[in-house]
Amino acid sequence: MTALVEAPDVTAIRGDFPILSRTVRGGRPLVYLDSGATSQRPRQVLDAERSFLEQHNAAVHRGAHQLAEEATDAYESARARIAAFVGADPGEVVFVKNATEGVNLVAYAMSNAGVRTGLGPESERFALGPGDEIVITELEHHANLVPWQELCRRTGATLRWYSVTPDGRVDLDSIELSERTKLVAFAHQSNVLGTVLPVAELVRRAKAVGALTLLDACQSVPHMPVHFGNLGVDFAVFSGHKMLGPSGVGVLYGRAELLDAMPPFLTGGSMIELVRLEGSTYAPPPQRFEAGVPMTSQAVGLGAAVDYLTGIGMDVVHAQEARLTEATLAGLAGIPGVRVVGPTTMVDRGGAVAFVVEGVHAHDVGQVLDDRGVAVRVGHHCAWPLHRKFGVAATARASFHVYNTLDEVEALVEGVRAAREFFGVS
Amino acid sequence: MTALVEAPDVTAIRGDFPILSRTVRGGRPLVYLDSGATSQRPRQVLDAERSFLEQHNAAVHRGAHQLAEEATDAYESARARIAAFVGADPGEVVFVKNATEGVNLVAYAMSNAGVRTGLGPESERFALGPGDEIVITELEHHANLVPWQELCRRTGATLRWYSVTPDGRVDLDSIELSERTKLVAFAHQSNVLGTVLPVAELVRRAKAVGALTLLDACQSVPHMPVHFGNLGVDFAVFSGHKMLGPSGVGVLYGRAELLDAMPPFLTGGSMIELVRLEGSTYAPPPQRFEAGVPMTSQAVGLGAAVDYLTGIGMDVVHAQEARLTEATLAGLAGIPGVRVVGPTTMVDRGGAVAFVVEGVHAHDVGQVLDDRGVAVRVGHHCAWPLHRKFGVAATARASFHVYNTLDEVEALVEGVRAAREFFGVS
Amino acid sequence: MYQEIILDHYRSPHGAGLREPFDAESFQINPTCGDEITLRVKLDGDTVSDVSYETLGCSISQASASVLTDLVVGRSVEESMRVLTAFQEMAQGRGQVEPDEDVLGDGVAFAGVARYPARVKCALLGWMAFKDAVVRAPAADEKEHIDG
Amino acid sequence: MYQEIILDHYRSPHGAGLREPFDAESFQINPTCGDEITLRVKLDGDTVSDVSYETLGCSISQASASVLTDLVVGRSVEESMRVLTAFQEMAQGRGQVEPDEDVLGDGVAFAGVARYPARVKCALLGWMAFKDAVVRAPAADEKEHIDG
Ligand SMILES: Cc1ncc(COP(=O)(O)O)c(C=O)c1O
Ligand SMILES: Cc1ncc(COP(=O)(O)O)c(C=O)c1O
Repeated sequence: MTALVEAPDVTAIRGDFPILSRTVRGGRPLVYLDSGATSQRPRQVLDAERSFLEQHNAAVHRGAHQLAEEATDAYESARARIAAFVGADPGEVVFVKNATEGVNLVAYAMSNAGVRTGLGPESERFALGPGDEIVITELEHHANLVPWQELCRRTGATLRWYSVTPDGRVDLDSIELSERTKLVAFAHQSNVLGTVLPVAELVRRAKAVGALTLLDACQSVPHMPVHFGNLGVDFAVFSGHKMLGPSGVGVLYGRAELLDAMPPFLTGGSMIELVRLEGSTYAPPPQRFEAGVPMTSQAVGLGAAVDYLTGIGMDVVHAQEARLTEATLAGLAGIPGVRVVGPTTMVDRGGAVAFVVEGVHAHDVGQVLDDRGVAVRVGHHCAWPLHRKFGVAATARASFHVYNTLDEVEALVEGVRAAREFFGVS
Repeated sequence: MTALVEAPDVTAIRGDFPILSRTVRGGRPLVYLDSGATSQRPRQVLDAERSFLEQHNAAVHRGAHQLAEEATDAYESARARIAAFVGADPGEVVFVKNATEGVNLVAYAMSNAGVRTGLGPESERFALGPGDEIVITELEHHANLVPWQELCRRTGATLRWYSVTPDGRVDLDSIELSERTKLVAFAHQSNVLGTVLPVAELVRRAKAVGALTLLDACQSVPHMPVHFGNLGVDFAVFSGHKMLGPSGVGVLYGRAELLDAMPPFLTGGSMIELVRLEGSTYAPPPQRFEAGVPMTSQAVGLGAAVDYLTGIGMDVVHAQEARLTEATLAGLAGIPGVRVVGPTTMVDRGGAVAFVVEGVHAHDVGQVLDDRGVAVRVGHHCAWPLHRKFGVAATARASFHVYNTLDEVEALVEGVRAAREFFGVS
Repeated sequence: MYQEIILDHYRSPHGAGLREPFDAESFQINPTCGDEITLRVKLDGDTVSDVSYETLGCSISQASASVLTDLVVGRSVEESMRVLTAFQEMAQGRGQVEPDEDVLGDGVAFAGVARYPARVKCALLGWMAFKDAVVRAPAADEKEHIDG
Repeated sequence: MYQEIILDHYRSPHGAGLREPFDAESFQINPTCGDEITLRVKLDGDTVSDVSYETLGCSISQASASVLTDLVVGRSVEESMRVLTAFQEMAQGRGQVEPDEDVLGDGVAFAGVARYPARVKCALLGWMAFKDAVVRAPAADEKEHIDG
């Protein structure tokens, strides 16, 4: 597959990212391999936000003066372009502060639906209680795990999970869904293992029992072409900061029909229809889920990020990351005592490579790399149960975006060798 | 009071705000009198965010590499400076996306406390149920009203409110608090009337019955010196975008002892201590309340805004706004058929001036002003019950920040005259 | 934006006030500004025989309701919906849609409103109430049934 | 950061392993990386007579626990707390605090860690466990009470 799509001009792309030309730790060029945690931003995104703020900034959906109109237009245009980027209608895109808020939004809307006072029958499908189940997988990021634990705590429902196989795949036979399964939530791509999950099959199984689905697309939307409509999921979340866009903005996608029926989460200004002290009614989606003055310039910045990614082409981004991942797997395979946690082939696999070095703790691997200018993440990467499953407290993880190069992969591999030497395990 | 504090160099200040030199509606200079909705940002804030993003951007509190350390330092340094700005300890400052989220955070933490499974006895003081009361005032912004309605819906508690007198003051005799009053939430300054509320007396009354207090400081922190510690409130909220800072960031202040005992709201990465699939434990505050990758560059930008405001001096800001408000009240008083909704003297009054023009709808006033380049807000300003109280559907509102001038006030007053002429009511 | 025609309708609105008899009533509110309209429709077979209304709103929403009565009273429901569509297209057209005076009559004066997005809702408030009321009105055969 | 002294302690940690008897045990975890330590304290009157521990962690946290045992075993509780304070001040000092070798012995090797904020928690993990365990240990008089 990597051969079919032409390679991007990475040198030109890197020129768009000011931070990539800085040095660290006494003059070493920065080798940024932590885009899975947060990506860097091109000038185009920084400029879009700045020119919005210097020319058009105002409170959106509130004012009747010219700036307010321009700001609202910029905000809604960003929504429309972001929606198109992920195969959604603009009305299906709710701006949230990060993916974590998106998951919490759905989890709280579901417990709110269980408080029936003042709600119509349309919200009933979101309600749950003792005996009902929420299903996740063992590889989830805490963001797609703890909110469901809390939902279960609030409602008395039970949390269950698909387990993970030793080669880092979801074991679809590990549990059976039932009529009591209300929602199945799962990552599109694991932020640790790199595994791409079988979305179609998970959706099919959920639909078969009438359960809703929520896709954690944090590690897919930034790295590959994604079309929520075609995937058939009910909800999906992703964050701006992982896709060359600003921090402080993310998206909850919800099928129009579901957002329409779902009770609100955060309440306050702009999400209401009619307010009396005795009670209030809610606006239609997406406004119903966007209380208060929103992250305006950040939505504009995310719109610019989507334009930038589209300009390169998401298939090109994906192919470039596949090249880097393949080289990383090959490079690490050549070092004795290095074990990759996750799939070691490119089948259904994206670009996060977590590994352990026998005899050297991940922190120490990370430190030696950092001293050489190579930035990776170490720890459990907010996927503690998964690490426990693999019997490790911490891994080192290299992750990529389209601006990374094969030379940087080489620097990583050299650094891992150096760490083994330094700690005398080679 | 206005005479005691020296006037700022407004010309120099305006030079810091690129947007203030633009023109609207066919070449008219922009007269921006809508800072109560959202303020504009000085170059210093834009530059701080940009240089953070071009030099230090990384996921905070997560990485061990140099960028991650620098980003974490910048984020925590912003927290410390913002805390000092409002008389709080850094650990008492929680970053949220806007003030609305801050109010919702407390409201949801309170209903979460009522679900006792898995919680310790320390969270009991936040729990409430049928028979308990939440008390607000009739002048609250929807952000400090609807979340409490929803909390009452979830818990069966009752919402009560202090009513507002015809001259726009809170009537402290309109209700009595009781032992069942769990929380009293009120604005520091009304975003419509400009009224400054008697915080000390409201706190005293709340404390006397053992109720918690929450201060909506959205319209005070940007405009006057505020010290939460001295005010003695338990919680407070404000938004970055109203105080020359970025959108997408706000603050929940909570007394250390309370944040320590309060159950979490949003859950996910970074707010946990220990995660197992079977259950998780939570980190100490403020991290407990900051799930997911935060609005990093926005916190940095808000830190720069606080530095900028401190450089001018909040007493200077306040005095300048008082001058503008006084001139606006005087100017409008000179036009027949114009009624100011709110106090007409400067006693306990800040800089939001809402008014109606007899025979001309607020929208039409706003439109005539907009055509002259004067941007004000029209509508109910997210305080619909207050407007109903005053028997109006909509008002026009002029609001200020330190960059506004007396000439701009003059343009407003002239514009209101023009609106009356245009609609033939003069 | 404030065409003379709009100001004329605003100063002397046509068909204002709430009248009996009516087949359906609709109450609409603009959540951003609190403006309200209560609008009643009387049908005579397939023909809109009366539209009456009470509004609490700005010049644009009042004038628009006034123009609405001129344009739909006496027309068939189907024709009035065609006018409504044309009016809505113009109002939401951001100044890009050339209005057809044959269809919209005085309504063309609202073309300028399309360039002020925040006011589009004002111009449409009455029309949305009309649409809603027509939907709520019992169909001719049901009505006979009720009347009888 | 990796001073030779640190690497020595890491390769041959002093006092490692969990031993009986003990007066109190503390389990500490670093939530950002999952590193763990279980640490036991045995007091003899007012004297720290043994510290034993098991760690799952990086070189810094292991070496720091090893240095800890050297520095506190045989000291009075009060003295050991003074050492702890000095160590903590150095570790959190961002490289600005000049460590006192008389107080900290091999501990001064950790001065370099202070310039890597993300690793400070690693260096302090054992010390936090020690502090916690000492707090949990029954006071001398209580202990007699329990023993008797
Ligand atoms: C008094 C008051 N409270 C709350 C808010 C809500 O702030 P935000 O929309 O930034 O959450 C505002 C401003 O909109 C306000 O003026
Ligand atoms: C798979 C996955 N899900 C969820 C998240 C949470 O995203 P955020 O912290 O932006 O809310 C992340 C990243 O941290 C992730 O990688």
